Amino acid sequence: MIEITEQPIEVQKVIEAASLKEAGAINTFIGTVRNQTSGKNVVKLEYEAYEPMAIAEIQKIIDRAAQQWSLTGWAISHRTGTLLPGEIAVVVAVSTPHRKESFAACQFIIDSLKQTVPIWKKEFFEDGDQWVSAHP
Amino acid sequence: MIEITEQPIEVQKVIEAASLKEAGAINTFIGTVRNQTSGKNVVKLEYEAYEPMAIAEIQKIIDRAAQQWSLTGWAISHRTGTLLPGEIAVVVAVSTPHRKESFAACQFIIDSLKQTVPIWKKEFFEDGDQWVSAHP
Amino acid sequence: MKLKIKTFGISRDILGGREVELDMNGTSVGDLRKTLSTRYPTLDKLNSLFIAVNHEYAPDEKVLSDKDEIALIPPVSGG
Amino acid sequence: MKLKIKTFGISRDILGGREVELDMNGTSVGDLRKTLSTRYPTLDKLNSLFIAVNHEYAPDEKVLSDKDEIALIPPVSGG
Repeated sequence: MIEITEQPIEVQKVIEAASLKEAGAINTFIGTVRNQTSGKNVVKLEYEAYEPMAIAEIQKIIDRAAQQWSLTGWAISHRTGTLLPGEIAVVVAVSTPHRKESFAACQFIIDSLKQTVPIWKKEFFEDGDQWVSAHP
Repeated sequence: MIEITEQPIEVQKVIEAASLKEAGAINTFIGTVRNQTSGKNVVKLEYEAYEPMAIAEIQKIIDRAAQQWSLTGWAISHRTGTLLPGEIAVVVAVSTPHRKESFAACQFIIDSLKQTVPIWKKEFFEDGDQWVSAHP
Repeated sequence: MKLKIKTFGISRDILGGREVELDMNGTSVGDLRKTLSTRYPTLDKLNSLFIAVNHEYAPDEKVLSDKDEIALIPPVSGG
Repeated sequence: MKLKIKTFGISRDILGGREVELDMNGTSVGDLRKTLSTRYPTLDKLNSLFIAVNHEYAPDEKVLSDKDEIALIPPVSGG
Protein backbone atom coordinates (compact mmCIF):
# COMPACT_ATOMS: atom_id res chain seq x y z
CA MET A 1 0.00 0.00 0.00
CA ILE A 2 1.24 3.45 -0.93
CA GLU A 3 -0.96 6.24 0.30
CA ILE A 4 -0.73 10.02 0.24
CA THR A 5 -3.57 11.44 2.24
CA GLU A 6 -4.95 14.61 3.80
CA GLN A 7 -6.64 12.54 6.52
CA PRO A 8 -4.95 11.64 9.83
CA ILE A 9 -2.92 8.45 9.37
CA GLU A 10 -4.15 5.37 11.21
CA VAL A 11 -0.98 3.57 12.29
CA GLN A 12 -2.76 0.29 12.96
CA LYS A 13 -4.12 0.23 9.40
CA VAL A 14 -0.65 0.76 7.91
CA ILE A 15 0.87 -1.97 10.07
CA GLU A 16 -1.90 -4.38 9.12
CA ALA A 17 -1.38 -3.61 5.43
CA ALA A 18 2.30 -4.61 5.83
CA SER A 19 1.74 -7.76 7.88
CA LEU A 20 1.78 -11.33 6.68
CA LYS A 21 1.71 -14.66 8.49
CA GLU A 22 5.02 -15.67 6.99
CA ALA A 23 6.55 -12.49 8.36
CA GLY A 24 7.97 -12.96 11.87
CA ALA A 25 9.23 -9.37 12.05
CA ILE A 26 7.53 -6.05 11.39
CA ASN A 27 9.38 -2.77 11.73
CA THR A 28 7.45 0.46 11.72
CA PHE A 29 8.77 4.00 11.54
CA ILE A 30 6.46 6.84 12.53
CA GLY A 31 7.53 10.42 11.85
CA THR A 32 5.69 13.01 13.90
CA VAL A 33 5.73 16.80 13.91
CA ARG A 34 8.16 18.04 16.55
CA ASN A 35 7.13 20.97 18.68
CA GLN A 36 10.59 22.50 18.30
CA THR A 37 13.12 22.96 15.48
CA SER A 38 16.55 24.36 16.34
CA GLY A 39 15.16 25.86 19.51
CA LYS A 40 12.17 27.61 17.91
CA ASN A 41 8.57 26.67 18.69
CA VAL A 42 6.80 25.08 15.75
CA VAL A 43 3.21 26.33 15.38
CA LYS A 44 2.28 24.07 12.46
CA LEU A 45 3.64 22.42 9.34
CA GLU A 46 2.27 22.34 5.85
CA TYR A 47 3.07 19.41 3.59
CA GLU A 48 2.47 19.27 -0.12
CA ALA A 49 3.17 16.44 -2.53
CA TYR A 50 3.49 16.09 -6.29
CA GLU A 51 1.23 13.12 -5.89
CA PRO A 52 1.57 10.94 -9.02
CA MET A 53 5.36 11.35 -9.03
CA ALA A 54 5.59 10.83 -5.26
CA ILE A 55 3.77 7.52 -5.60
CA ALA A 56 6.00 6.48 -8.50
CA GLU A 57 9.16 7.38 -6.56
CA ILE A 58 8.00 5.51 -3.46
CA GLN A 59 7.31 2.48 -5.66
CA LYS A 60 10.90 2.67 -6.98
CA ILE A 61 12.23 2.71 -3.42
CA ILE A 62 10.12 -0.34 -2.55
CA ASP A 63 11.39 -2.14 -5.65
CA ARG A 64 14.99 -1.41 -4.67
CA ALA A 65 14.33 -2.59 -1.10
CA ALA A 66 12.70 -5.78 -2.40
CA GLN A 67 15.88 -6.53 -4.37
CA GLN A 68 18.01 -6.33 -1.22
CA TRP A 69 15.80 -7.86 1.45
CA SER A 70 13.03 -10.48 1.65
CA LEU A 71 10.06 -8.17 2.05
CA THR A 72 6.92 -10.14 2.81
CA GLY A 73 4.87 -6.97 3.11
CA TRP A 74 5.16 -3.20 3.21
CA ALA A 75 2.99 -0.12 3.50
CA ILE A 76 3.71 3.58 3.38
CA SER A 77 1.40 6.43 4.25
CA HIS A 78 2.35 10.10 4.00
CA ARG A 79 0.11 12.91 5.07
CA THR A 80 -0.30 16.25 3.32
CA GLY A 81 -1.95 19.52 4.34
CA THR A 82 -1.71 21.24 7.70
CA LEU A 83 -0.23 19.31 10.64
CA LEU A 84 0.12 20.34 14.27
CA PRO A 85 2.91 19.29 16.65
CA GLY A 86 2.49 15.67 17.75
CA GLU A 87 0.58 14.68 14.60
CA ILE A 88 1.84 11.89 12.39
CA ALA A 89 3.40 12.92 9.06
CA VAL A 90 4.58 9.57 7.78
CA VAL A 91 4.35 5.87 8.60
CA VAL A 92 6.52 3.18 7.00
CA ALA A 93 5.85 -0.46 7.91
CA VAL A 94 7.84 -3.41 6.59
CA SER A 95 7.53 -7.09 7.31
CA THR A 96 10.25 -9.68 6.72
CA PRO A 97 10.88 -13.24 7.89
CA HIS A 98 13.72 -12.14 10.17
CA ARG A 99 14.31 -9.26 12.53
CA LYS A 100 17.45 -7.60 11.17
CA GLU A 101 16.07 -7.29 7.67
CA SER A 102 12.97 -5.51 8.93
CA PHE A 103 15.10 -2.77 10.54
CA ALA A 104 17.41 -2.42 7.54
CA ALA A 105 14.60 -2.30 4.98
CA CYS A 106 12.46 0.15 6.96
CA GLN A 107 15.42 2.47 7.54
CA PHE A 108 16.40 2.31 3.87
CA ILE A 109 12.86 3.21 2.83
CA ILE A 110 12.46 6.21 5.13
CA ASP A 111 16.00 7.46 4.38
CA SER A 112 15.38 7.20 0.62
CA LEU A 113 11.93 8.74 0.92
CA LYS A 114 13.44 11.83 2.50
CA GLN A 115 15.98 12.10 -0.33
CA THR A 116 14.02 11.50 -3.51
CA VAL A 117 10.25 11.64 -3.04
CA PRO A 118 8.70 14.95 -4.16
CA ILE A 119 7.08 16.05 -0.92
CA TRP A 120 7.77 19.40 0.70
CA LYS A 121 7.17 20.83 4.12
CA LYS A 122 6.92 24.41 5.28
CA GLU A 123 7.53 25.14 8.94
CA PHE A 124 5.51 27.88 10.60
CA PHE A 125 7.06 29.55 13.65
CA GLU A 126 5.66 32.30 15.84
CA ASP A 127 7.68 34.85 13.85
CA GLY A 128 7.66 33.51 10.29
CA ASP A 129 7.83 30.47 8.06
CA GLN A 130 10.26 28.59 5.79
CA TRP A 131 10.39 25.78 3.25
CA VAL A 132 12.56 23.14 4.90
CA SER A 133 15.96 22.41 3.24
CA ALA A 134 15.32 24.86 0.37
CA HIS A 135 18.36 27.02 1.05
CA PRO A 136 21.92 26.30 2.24
CA MET B 1 5.91 0.84 30.24
CA ILE B 2 7.18 -2.69 30.68
CA GLU B 3 4.49 -5.32 30.40
CA ILE B 4 4.47 -9.11 30.42
CA THR B 5 1.00 -10.31 29.65
CA GLU B 6 -1.06 -13.36 28.76
CA GLN B 7 -3.51 -11.13 26.85
CA PRO B 8 -3.13 -10.30 23.13
CA ILE B 9 -0.87 -7.26 22.75
CA GLU B 10 -2.48 -4.08 21.47
CA VAL B 11 0.17 -2.49 19.25
CA GLN B 12 -1.51 0.91 19.25
CA LYS B 13 -1.41 1.03 23.07
CA VAL B 14 2.31 0.23 23.15
CA ILE B 15 3.09 2.88 20.53
CA GLU B 16 1.05 5.47 22.41
CA ALA B 17 2.85 4.63 25.65
CA ALA B 18 6.18 5.36 23.90
CA SER B 19 5.12 8.57 22.18
CA LEU B 20 5.86 12.11 23.24
CA LYS B 21 5.31 15.45 21.53
CA GLU B 22 9.03 16.22 21.69
CA ALA B 23 9.72 12.98 19.88
CA GLY B 24 9.70 13.38 16.08
CA ALA B 25 10.57 9.73 15.49
CA ILE B 26 9.03 6.52 16.77
CA ASN B 27 10.38 3.12 15.82
CA THR B 28 8.38 0.02 16.59
CA PHE B 29 9.42 -3.60 16.30
CA ILE B 30 6.74 -6.27 16.29
CA GLY B 31 7.73 -9.90 16.58
CA THR B 32 5.09 -12.35 15.40
CA VAL B 33 4.86 -16.12 15.42
CA ARG B 34 6.03 -17.50 12.08
CA ASN B 35 4.08 -20.34 10.53
CA GLN B 36 7.33 -22.11 9.62
CA THR B 37 10.68 -22.77 11.28
CA SER B 38 13.45 -24.38 9.24
CA GLY B 39 10.87 -25.76 6.84
CA LYS B 40 8.58 -27.31 9.47
CA ASN B 41 5.02 -26.13 10.08
CA VAL B 42 4.59 -24.44 13.43
CA VAL B 43 1.32 -25.43 15.13
CA LYS B 44 1.71 -23.16 18.16
CA LEU B 45 4.26 -21.65 20.52
CA GLU B 46 4.28 -21.52 24.27
CA TYR B 47 6.09 -18.68 26.03
CA GLU B 48 6.91 -18.55 29.68
CA ALA B 49 8.68 -15.82 31.63
CA TYR B 50 10.39 -15.52 34.99
CA GLU B 51 8.37 -12.40 35.41
CA PRO B 52 9.99 -10.30 38.15
CA MET B 53 13.46 -10.98 36.77
CA ALA B 54 12.33 -10.42 33.18
CA ILE B 55 10.99 -7.00 34.11
CA ALA B 56 14.20 -6.15 35.97
CA GLU B 57 16.34 -7.25 33.00
CA ILE B 58 14.24 -5.25 30.53
CA GLN B 59 14.63 -2.21 32.78
CA LYS B 60 18.43 -2.66 32.68
CA ILE B 61 18.33 -2.75 28.88
CA ILE B 62 16.26 0.44 28.80
CA ASP B 63 18.71 2.12 31.19
CA ARG B 64 21.63 1.15 28.95
CA ALA B 65 19.76 2.42 25.87
CA ALA B 66 18.97 5.70 27.63
CA GLN B 67 22.69 6.21 28.26
CA GLN B 68 23.48 5.90 24.56
CA TRP B 69 20.53 7.62 22.88
CA SER B 70 18.08 10.42 23.70
CA LEU B 71 15.01 8.33 24.46
CA THR B 72 11.96 10.53 24.90
CA GLY B 73 9.73 7.50 25.44
CA TRP B 74 9.72 3.72 25.30
CA ALA B 75 7.38 0.81 25.87
CA ILE B 76 7.83 -2.95 25.75
CA SER B 77 5.18 -5.61 25.86
CA HIS B 78 5.92 -9.34 25.77
CA ARG B 79 3.24 -11.97 25.66
CA THR B 80 3.29 -15.32 27.48
CA GLY B 81 1.15 -18.44 27.20
CA THR B 82 -0.01 -20.13 24.02
CA LEU B 83 0.39 -18.26 20.71
CA LEU B 84 -0.70 -19.27 17.23
CA PRO B 85 1.06 -18.39 13.94
CA GLY B 86 0.50 -14.73 13.05
CA GLU B 87 -0.01 -13.67 16.66
CA ILE B 88 2.17 -10.98 18.21
CA ALA B 89 4.78 -12.17 20.73
CA VAL B 90 6.59 -8.91 21.44
CA VAL B 91 6.31 -5.20 20.70
CA VAL B 92 9.10 -2.68 21.34
CA ALA B 93 8.40 1.00 20.70
CA VAL B 94 10.93 3.80 21.15
CA SER B 95 10.62 7.51 20.54
CA THR B 96 13.54 9.89 20.04
CA PRO B 97 13.93 13.41 18.68
CA HIS B 98 15.64 12.15 15.52
CA ARG B 99 15.10 9.27 13.13
CA LYS B 100 18.39 7.37 13.26
CA GLU B 101 18.41 7.11 17.03
CA SER B 102 14.95 5.57 17.04
CA PHE B 103 16.12 2.71 14.79
CA ALA B 104 19.37 2.16 16.71
CA ALA B 105 17.71 2.21 20.13
CA CYS B 106 14.83 -0.06 19.13
CA GLN B 107 17.18 -2.58 17.53
CA PHE B 108 19.48 -2.54 20.55
CA ILE B 109 16.53 -3.20 22.85
CA ILE B 110 15.09 -6.15 20.91
CA ASP B 111 18.57 -7.64 20.30
CA SER B 112 19.41 -7.39 24.01
CA LEU B 113 16.01 -8.70 25.05
CA LYS B 114 16.62 -11.85 23.06
CA GLN B 115 20.00 -12.32 24.74
CA THR B 116 19.42 -11.64 28.42
CA VAL B 117 15.73 -11.51 29.38
CA PRO B 118 14.50 -14.73 31.06
CA ILE B 119 11.71 -15.66 28.66
CA TRP B 120 11.51 -19.03 26.96
CA LYS B 121 9.59 -20.39 24.03
CA LYS B 122 8.66 -23.91 23.10
CA GLU B 123 7.82 -24.64 19.48
CA PHE B 124 5.13 -27.22 18.72
CA PHE B 125 5.30 -28.95 15.34
CA GLU B 126 2.99 -31.56 13.88
CA ASP B 127 5.44 -34.27 15.01
CA GLY B 128 6.84 -32.99 18.31
CA ASP B 129 8.05 -29.99 20.27
CA GLN B 130 11.26 -28.32 21.44
CA TRP B 131 12.53 -25.55 23.71
CA VAL B 132 14.11 -23.04 21.32
CA SER B 133 17.92 -22.58 21.61
CA ALA B 134 18.22 -25.00 24.52
CA HIS B 135 20.63 -27.37 22.80
CA PRO B 136 23.55 -26.91 20.38
CA MET C 1 8.71 26.39 -27.45
CA LYS C 2 5.85 27.16 -25.08
CA LEU C 3 5.61 24.94 -21.99
CA LYS C 4 3.35 24.66 -18.98
CA ILE C 5 5.36 24.10 -15.84
CA LYS C 6 4.01 22.79 -12.54
CA THR C 7 5.61 24.27 -9.47
CA PHE C 8 5.95 22.96 -5.93
CA GLY C 9 7.27 24.13 -2.59
CA ILE C 10 9.48 27.19 -2.76
CA SER C 11 9.54 27.11 -6.58
CA ARG C 12 5.85 28.02 -6.52
CA ASP C 13 6.60 31.09 -4.41
CA ILE C 14 9.36 32.08 -6.84
CA LEU C 15 7.43 31.52 -10.08
CA GLY C 16 4.17 32.81 -8.57
CA GLY C 17 1.62 30.17 -9.57
CA ARG C 18 0.76 26.47 -9.50
CA GLU C 19 1.24 26.18 -13.24
CA VAL C 20 3.26 28.74 -15.15
CA GLU C 21 3.49 29.15 -18.92
CA LEU C 22 7.00 29.68 -20.16
CA ASP C 23 8.35 30.51 -23.60
CA MET C 24 11.79 28.90 -23.75
CA ASN C 25 14.75 28.88 -26.12
CA GLY C 26 15.83 25.40 -27.17
CA THR C 27 14.25 22.02 -26.63
CA SER C 28 16.07 20.18 -23.83
CA VAL C 29 15.78 20.09 -20.06
CA GLY C 30 19.17 21.83 -19.95
CA ASP C 31 17.80 24.62 -22.15
CA LEU C 32 14.80 24.93 -19.85
CA ARG C 33 17.18 25.29 -16.89
CA LYS C 34 18.91 28.20 -18.62
CA THR C 35 15.63 29.96 -19.43
CA LEU C 36 14.44 29.51 -15.84
CA SER C 37 17.73 30.75 -14.43
CA THR C 38 17.58 33.91 -16.56
CA ARG C 39 13.91 34.59 -15.88
CA TYR C 40 13.95 33.63 -12.15
CA PRO C 41 17.51 34.13 -10.86
CA THR C 42 16.33 33.40 -7.29
CA LEU C 43 16.06 29.73 -8.30
CA ASP C 44 19.88 29.59 -8.40
CA LYS C 45 19.99 30.17 -4.65
CA LEU C 46 18.24 26.89 -3.89
CA ASN C 47 20.18 23.90 -2.58
CA SER C 48 19.11 22.02 -5.69
CA LEU C 49 16.52 22.14 -8.45
CA PHE C 50 15.52 19.09 -10.44
CA ILE C 51 13.17 18.99 -13.36
CA ALA C 52 10.68 16.16 -13.66
CA VAL C 53 9.23 15.09 -16.98
CA ASN C 54 6.17 12.83 -16.90
CA HIS C 55 6.76 12.03 -13.21
CA GLU C 56 10.43 11.08 -13.66
CA TYR C 57 13.58 12.98 -12.72
CA ALA C 58 14.95 14.08 -16.11
CA PRO C 59 18.58 14.57 -17.16
CA ASP C 60 19.62 17.80 -18.90
CA GLU C 61 19.91 16.00 -22.25
CA LYS C 62 16.27 15.00 -22.32
CA VAL C 63 14.35 16.61 -25.19
CA LEU C 64 11.02 18.12 -24.28
CA SER C 65 7.70 18.10 -26.08
CA ASP C 66 4.80 20.41 -25.33
CA LYS C 67 2.76 17.35 -24.41
CA ASP C 68 5.09 16.45 -21.53
CA GLU C 69 4.06 17.07 -17.94
CA ILE C 70 6.91 19.20 -16.64
CA ALA C 71 7.45 20.04 -12.98
CA LEU C 72 10.03 21.86 -10.88
CA ILE C 73 11.36 19.85 -7.94
CA PRO C 74 13.10 22.06 -5.38
CA PRO C 75 14.84 20.30 -2.43
CA VAL C 76 12.40 17.74 -1.08
CA SER C 77 11.64 17.58 2.64
CA GLY C 78 9.10 14.83 3.14
CA GLY C 79 8.92 12.50 6.10
CA MET D 1 22.40 -26.44 52.83
CA LYS D 2 18.81 -26.97 51.72
CA LEU D 3 17.59 -24.70 48.91
CA LYS D 4 14.40 -24.23 46.96
CA ILE D 5 15.12 -23.79 43.27
CA LYS D 6 12.74 -22.33 40.71
CA THR D 7 12.97 -23.88 37.28
CA PHE D 8 12.05 -22.56 33.83
CA GLY D 9 11.93 -23.77 30.26
CA ILE D 10 13.83 -26.98 29.65
CA SER D 11 15.33 -26.97 33.17
CA ARG D 12 11.81 -27.60 34.52
CA ASP D 13 11.51 -30.69 32.33
CA ILE D 14 14.90 -31.91 33.56
CA LEU D 15 14.37 -31.25 37.28
CA GLY D 16 10.72 -32.28 37.11
CA GLY D 17 8.92 -29.49 38.94
CA ARG D 18 8.32 -25.73 39.16
CA GLU D 19 10.19 -25.52 42.44
CA VAL D 20 12.59 -28.25 43.52
CA GLU D 21 14.19 -28.70 46.92
CA LEU D 22 17.86 -29.52 46.78
CA ASP D 23 20.34 -30.48 49.49
CA MET D 24 23.68 -29.11 48.31
CA ASN D 25 27.30 -29.37 49.45
CA GLY D 26 28.95 -25.97 49.92
CA THR D 27 27.53 -22.46 49.96
CA SER D 28 28.28 -20.72 46.66
CA VAL D 29 26.62 -20.58 43.26
CA GLY D 30 29.58 -22.55 41.93
CA ASP D 31 28.95 -25.27 44.53
CA LEU D 32 25.28 -25.34 43.51
CA ARG D 33 26.34 -25.83 39.89
CA LYS D 34 28.39 -28.87 40.90
CA THR D 35 25.54 -30.41 42.88
CA LEU D 36 23.12 -29.82 39.97
CA SER D 37 25.55 -31.28 37.47
CA THR D 38 25.99 -34.45 39.57
CA ARG D 39 22.30 -34.86 40.30
CA TYR D 40 21.02 -33.86 36.82
CA PRO D 41 23.79 -34.58 34.27
CA THR D 42 21.41 -33.72 31.41
CA LEU D 43 21.80 -30.04 32.39
CA ASP D 44 25.37 -30.17 31.07
CA LYS D 45 24.04 -30.71 27.55
CA LEU D 46 22.37 -27.31 27.45
CA ASN D 47 23.89 -24.44 25.46
CA SER D 48 24.19 -22.52 28.71
CA LEU D 49 22.81 -22.50 32.24
CA PHE D 50 22.86 -19.42 34.42
CA ILE D 51 21.78 -19.21 38.02
CA ALA D 52 19.79 -16.21 39.15
CA VAL D 53 19.77 -15.09 42.78
CA ASN D 54 17.07 -12.62 43.79
CA HIS D 55 16.28 -11.79 40.13
CA GLU D 56 19.92 -11.12 39.18
CA TYR D 57 22.34 -13.24 37.15
CA ALA D 58 24.78 -14.46 39.82
CA PRO D 59 28.52 -15.23 39.46
CA ASP D 60 29.89 -18.55 40.73
CA GLU D 61 31.54 -16.81 43.72
CA LYS D 62 28.25 -15.56 45.12
CA VAL D 63 27.46 -17.07 48.53
CA LEU D 64 23.91 -18.30 48.95
CA SER D 65 21.53 -18.09 51.85
CA ASP D 66 18.40 -20.19 52.26
CA LYS D 67 16.38 -16.95 52.12
CA ASP D 68 17.54 -16.19 48.54
CA GLU D 69 15.21 -16.69 45.61
CA ILE D 70 17.20 -19.01 43.38
CA ALA D 71 16.28 -19.84 39.79
CA LEU D 72 17.75 -21.81 36.90
CA ILE D 73 18.04 -19.86 33.65
CA PRO D 74 18.52 -22.15 30.63
CA PRO D 75 19.16 -20.49 27.23
CA VAL D 76 16.58 -17.72 26.86
CA SER D 77 14.50 -17.47 23.68
CA GLY D 78 12.15 -14.54 24.13
CA GLY D 79 11.06 -12.16 21.40
